[in-house]
Amino acid sequence: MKTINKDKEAKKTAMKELRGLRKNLIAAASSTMKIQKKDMAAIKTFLKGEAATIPEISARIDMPTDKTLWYMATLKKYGQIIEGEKEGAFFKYSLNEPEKTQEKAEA
Amino acid sequence: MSEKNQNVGVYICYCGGNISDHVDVEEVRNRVEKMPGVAVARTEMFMCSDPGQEMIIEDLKSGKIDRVVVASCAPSLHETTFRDAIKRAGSNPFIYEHANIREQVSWVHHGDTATDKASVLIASATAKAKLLKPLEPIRVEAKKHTTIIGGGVAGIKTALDIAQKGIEVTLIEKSPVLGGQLNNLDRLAPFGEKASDILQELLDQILNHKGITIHTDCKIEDVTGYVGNFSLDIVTKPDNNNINKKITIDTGAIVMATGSVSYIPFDGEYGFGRHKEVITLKDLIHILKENKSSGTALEVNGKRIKNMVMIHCVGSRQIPGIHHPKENGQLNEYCSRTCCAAMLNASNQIRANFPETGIYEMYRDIRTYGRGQEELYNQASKNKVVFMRYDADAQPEITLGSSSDYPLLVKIKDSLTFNEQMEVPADLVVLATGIEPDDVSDLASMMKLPIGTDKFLLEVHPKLRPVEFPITGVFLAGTCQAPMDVGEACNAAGAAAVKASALLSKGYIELDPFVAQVDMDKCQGHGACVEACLKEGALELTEVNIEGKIHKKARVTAAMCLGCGACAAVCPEKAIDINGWALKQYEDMVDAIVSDGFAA
Amino acid sequence: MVSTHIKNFDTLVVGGGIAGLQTALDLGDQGYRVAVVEKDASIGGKMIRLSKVFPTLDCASCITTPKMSAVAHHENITLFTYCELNSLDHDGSGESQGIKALITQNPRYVDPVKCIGCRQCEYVCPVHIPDMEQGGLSATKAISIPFSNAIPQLPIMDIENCMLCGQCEKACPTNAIDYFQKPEEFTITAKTAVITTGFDLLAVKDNVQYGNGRIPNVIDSLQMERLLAPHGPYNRVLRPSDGMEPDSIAYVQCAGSRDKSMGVSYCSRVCCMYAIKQAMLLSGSLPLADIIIYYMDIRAFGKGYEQFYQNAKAMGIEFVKAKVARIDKGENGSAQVRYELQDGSGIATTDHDLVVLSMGMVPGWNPEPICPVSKDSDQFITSIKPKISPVLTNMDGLFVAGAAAGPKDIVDTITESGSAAMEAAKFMSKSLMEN
Amino acid sequence: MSLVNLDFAEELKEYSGDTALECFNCGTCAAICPLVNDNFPRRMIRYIQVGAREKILENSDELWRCLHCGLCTHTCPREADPGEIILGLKRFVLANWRKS
Amino acid sequence: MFNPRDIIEILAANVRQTKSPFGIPKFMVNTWYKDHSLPKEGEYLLFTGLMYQFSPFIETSTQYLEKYEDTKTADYLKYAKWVPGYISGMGLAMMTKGKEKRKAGQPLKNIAYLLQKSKVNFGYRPDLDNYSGILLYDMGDQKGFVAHAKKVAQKLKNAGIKKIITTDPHTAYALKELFPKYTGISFDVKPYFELLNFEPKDCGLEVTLHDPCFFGRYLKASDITRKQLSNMGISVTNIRNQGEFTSCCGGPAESISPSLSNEIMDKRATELEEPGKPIIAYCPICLGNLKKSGAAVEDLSTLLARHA
Repeated sequence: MKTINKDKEAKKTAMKELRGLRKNLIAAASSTMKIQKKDMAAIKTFLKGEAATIPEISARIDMPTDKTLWYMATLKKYGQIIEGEKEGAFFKYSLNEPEKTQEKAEA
Repeated sequence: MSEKNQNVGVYICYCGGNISDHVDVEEVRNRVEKMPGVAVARTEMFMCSDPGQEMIIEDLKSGKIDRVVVASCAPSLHETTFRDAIKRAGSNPFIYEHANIREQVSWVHHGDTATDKASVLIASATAKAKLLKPLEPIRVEAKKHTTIIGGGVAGIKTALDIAQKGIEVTLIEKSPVLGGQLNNLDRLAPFGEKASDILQELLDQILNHKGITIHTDCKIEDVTGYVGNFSLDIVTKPDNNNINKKITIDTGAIVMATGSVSYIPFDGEYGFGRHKEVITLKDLIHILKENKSSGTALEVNGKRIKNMVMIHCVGSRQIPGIHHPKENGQLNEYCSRTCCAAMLNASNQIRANFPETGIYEMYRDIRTYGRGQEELYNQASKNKVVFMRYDADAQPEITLGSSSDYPLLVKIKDSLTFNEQMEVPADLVVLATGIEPDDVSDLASMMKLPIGTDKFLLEVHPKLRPVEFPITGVFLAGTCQAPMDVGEACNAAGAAAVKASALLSKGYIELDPFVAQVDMDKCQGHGACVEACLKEGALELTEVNIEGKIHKKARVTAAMCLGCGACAAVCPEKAIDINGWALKQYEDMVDAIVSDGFAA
Repeated sequence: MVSTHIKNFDTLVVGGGIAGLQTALDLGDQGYRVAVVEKDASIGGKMIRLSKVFPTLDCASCITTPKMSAVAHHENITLFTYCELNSLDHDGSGESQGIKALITQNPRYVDPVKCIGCRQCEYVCPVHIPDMEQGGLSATKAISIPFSNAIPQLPIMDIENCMLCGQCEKACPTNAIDYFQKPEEFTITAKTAVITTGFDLLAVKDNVQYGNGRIPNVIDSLQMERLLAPHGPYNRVLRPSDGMEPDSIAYVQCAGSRDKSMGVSYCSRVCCMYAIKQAMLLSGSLPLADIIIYYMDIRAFGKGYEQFYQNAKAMGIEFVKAKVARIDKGENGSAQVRYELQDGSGIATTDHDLVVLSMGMVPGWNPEPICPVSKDSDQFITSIKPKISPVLTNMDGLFVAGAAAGPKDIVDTITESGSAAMEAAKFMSKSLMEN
Repeated sequence: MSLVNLDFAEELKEYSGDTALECFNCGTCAAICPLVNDNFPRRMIRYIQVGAREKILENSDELWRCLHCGLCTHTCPREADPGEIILGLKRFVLANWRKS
Repeated sequence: MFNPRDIIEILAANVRQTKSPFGIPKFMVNTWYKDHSLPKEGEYLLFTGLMYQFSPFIETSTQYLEKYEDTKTADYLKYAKWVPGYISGMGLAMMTKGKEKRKAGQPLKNIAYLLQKSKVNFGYRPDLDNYSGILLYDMGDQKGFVAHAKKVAQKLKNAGIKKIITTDPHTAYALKELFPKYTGISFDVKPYFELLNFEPKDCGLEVTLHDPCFFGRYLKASDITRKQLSNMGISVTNIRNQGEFTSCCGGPAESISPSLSNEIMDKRATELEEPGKPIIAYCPICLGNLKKSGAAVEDLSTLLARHA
């Protein structure tokens, strides 16, 4: 038991060291992640009400269309969004409800 | 054959949309799951990928299943892939059945029809799979010897490669000399090596190689046997005593390297045969090779050439409705690949050595695709060759010129000059005649080799098996397959050689065991099967001593059996059947297809 | 870190694309022991990233995955993926003129033995990064398996974008995550080596005339392959700026080929055919779209290629003989191509929803200063006998195949790989006889 | 119908560099030209290639719309130097005028 | 469009008679140096080629020509060459406002100041500073150009000049590339901005730089200007057509077709205005022409002199 604890301690210290070494990278990744989380949440919140096209979503949540599409492709890949009917030259997207687990992702 | 219910695993492939765009794969899976005997039914984006194969292996290992059906593309593509996977799971590879739901379903049907047909095909495959039994491949001894048919550059190179691997080689050439088309060439595009030097280097090697036997001036009379044990009867031309020598060659593998010939324009094509000033590229290369010109202009038949016109794509890239087919109806729709570089190469030689000879090249597309070839085109421009471009439906016209200086006038609607009609006075017109395969239809039918619509020999698949025929043990290399330049033909030769070497290196070959098998108890020795057999030597009646009595019984030579089933069809006792394709299996398959349950 | 770890083989194949796989198979089938060293995390090279391939329109995966799988399971072949080749030269030590290569195994931060490829780490990872396997058009995670049919099925952790949050470690059912993994060096010795390092495309961002990659909806041909591929970023063809289904798609040929001012002076050999192929696939998935190919010469020279080209014309794909001089940003996300009307009627500017640049091919690997093998002025590896054996290099026992020796299509690459395997085998049986 | 004439390129040598025949008529120069929205300068270069001397003289005014900004030469895939060719044609035409 | 033949013959006659394409005598044009005490001798000779000095006259003549383009009057132009250059040129000179003339000299004063501040050892000799003849070359009057260039080069050579500083791209190109080729006389030619040498600084400015064709493309000097600017903490916006891919301002077309010139100028001005930053030119023709479009543009030397 004691050795396990000792290993755990050693690992903890090592992780701390590693975090120190990669401080800048971690900070950058964290802020990227936070923005992504917020952006994707905005898309998903909007889609709770209705299915919509990329330009519609973009206009509503004030995000460039290319960025919206990038998120949409990603959310779709990980099974959180599904593609619906086409409206004009654009496809409508809606939430995958009930949100299936990611096992389905990218079959 | 045991009738006990087997546990079949069915694996259905999306083929990345190739199948799933038209077949509702998940619906098929739901239906399959309910079929009798099916233990598991699974789907995967690419069943042939590693995760797909792993799925099958796991199910086999865990004992969930003992028969496998994969529903995907044509079995010609991936049957071996899945058999190998089953082998890796420690099972017998012949407990496997394939349902083709791509070529036979998704590529030709849409919507519900497609989903229904896929279900039916899988039901039928499952019915068959239940009756599959483990089989052992047929092992035949293979003669460590290869026969190359054709002594051009591809044939010589194949022979050398195989011989240098320690396998004996016989090279057969119908003409009196080796070298094929290389004998007709001079400086080779794009780097300018002399064809004769290349040939000499190859000949030096091949003539000194102890493992290579060469027969020139001979004809192939017959080809028999099967992979590892082919037999070729050849006859040499009459010798001084007017005697034809007959030779039989026993060989393990055969490489077709029968090469190509130059297209001969029909009478009047671009004035060919009507005006002596119209010649072919082959003629021009011959003139350059002889090099009888002195001074600053190219001389042809003692005449100084001032303006020569070179016309590309003669006998190549022909279009139905625009070009005239040959007498046999053949239209060469393919690109001959080598002529652009060869023309530019000749132009550069002429412009460099004979600056007084002006050159006009009339082309459709300049196809200098290969390494060093675009530079050849660039160089031709630097050498002041004038290029003019015509459309396929507005070919240049050759007419008589009005001056004695220029006996011909070539008219062209030149798309580079804004589609204006242009006239070029010429005292020589050179036609870039393309490549046609040498006619080997007799050999091909003797050996049952496929020929494509372009009349070239046809490989199994350009990427999966580019140098192989469907007949195991027969390969192809060089321009009998498609137009190629010397380097490409040598690469093809290497590729064919590596396949032949791998095949023969073990000394034996394993063949699929889908051959006729006789039930000795049932066989009454009628001999109907022997009569029906399509492959001479595959079936015979032998006398068997059973408990002191001599009985006639049919015997199968497995290595020769085609597995065609002609014998099974005629046996009154149903004493002969095909392994893996038994009559009962057919019956069950038909039952599965006609039963209503499996389609929606 | 110097390692004395030495692995011995008959042949070292550098590059695990289609050329390397075919070479390895052709050698392995003859009983030679082969090592395949690949810089990427998966074997399969460019081909596994393609949609369908000309002229048969087989899906690229259908041809590549079985070869990948065959290599991975071959008893005579060993794979080393995600590896850096540090040096490759004759082995000076001893009598033999064998090959010696120093290699670094890059850390995946995942234990390859423990990992079962379940992708739980990828699902829980909170950081999204542009998925370069998808031309950057969609995202993957900071730890992920490169693509669905990758071999091996091992994830890679991108430490540049990792927050060290520990979620993947928690999710991993087999304790395979190892944040402390270090690069490992090892040595491979072999009798022969085959260079099959393939090609790269010139970068759109370096092309001023076509907008330095800053004009929306101007993409390169490999990105279009992804849009058309079954696992593509959108699972259909949409234009990247706003997800519109394009109505008008243009191909710009010789974008950086046959043009020293823009890239390279040679012909990249495959662009005509893949543009025609993509155009055909597009007209299948977008039957109403206008598809135009701007070209200088159509180079459909291979077996069945010319017929393929004529079929495309018959299908209504438009071929315009012109070299696009420049591309500008048009209205509403369109890209505007400018070219000369060669019939003499002036200059045209045409708007397209999506423009695909058939970028030129350049070598995927520079031997300098890793290996003393020569390159030509075109920067591809020199073939010393382009007629009798195009796979021979100026280094004894070292051969080359595929696009490493100049742009080449898959058919020609596979044939050449067989030829390289043959030369390597001959070289080994020769030295066997001499010894 | 016009008859091609190789001698014209020779005649021009006196006035300009000798690169007109290196052009492979891709049309980049015409389409990149910021000054003239026409088939210029390729039209002129092609006329040199096929020796259409009279056509050049007929359309000679067009030459002076070129300001030698050099963009065509800079982007020419063949390094045929269209800018210099046009300059040479200006010299040729001017010499012709002055002769007349 | 005017008949090029007429224009060329006028220019050629002017250069022959007055050494100036516009027929304006040098003493009326080259006045900028008079308020300064510039050394006459130095390692380098400052050689303006009179291009900055000519620019206001070009503008006046263009306004004049613009009125007549594509009118019947345009045809009378062919008679203009029979009018002695001095007379027509003086007329042009008189029509041009004195204020404009003084303004045109300002960049040169700035350049002299910048060079002095950079401690460049140079001299200025008005007697050696002549028009390079470049316009004749561009127009295809090879003979006229060579005859003129030979005189100019010979004079410099006779004065023992080896190193030259130029102020504009056209003169730089003529001296650097054309003189050696056509007169057989070579000099070590440097544009002034290559020789500047200031302490690094942070002005915190951003500008849009219009590279002239001859500096950007022919002489590949656009990196040097960027380096100088970055040294002063002035960043340059990235526009589509810059450096070797710069786009013509339309200036040189003025004499043949003012309307064409205007069209090109407007297109370029729009491009330059897009980033919304101050526009900097470094060629008198570009400067004059872009100003005409109404764009807020100033000369590189002015910007540098303000911040150096």
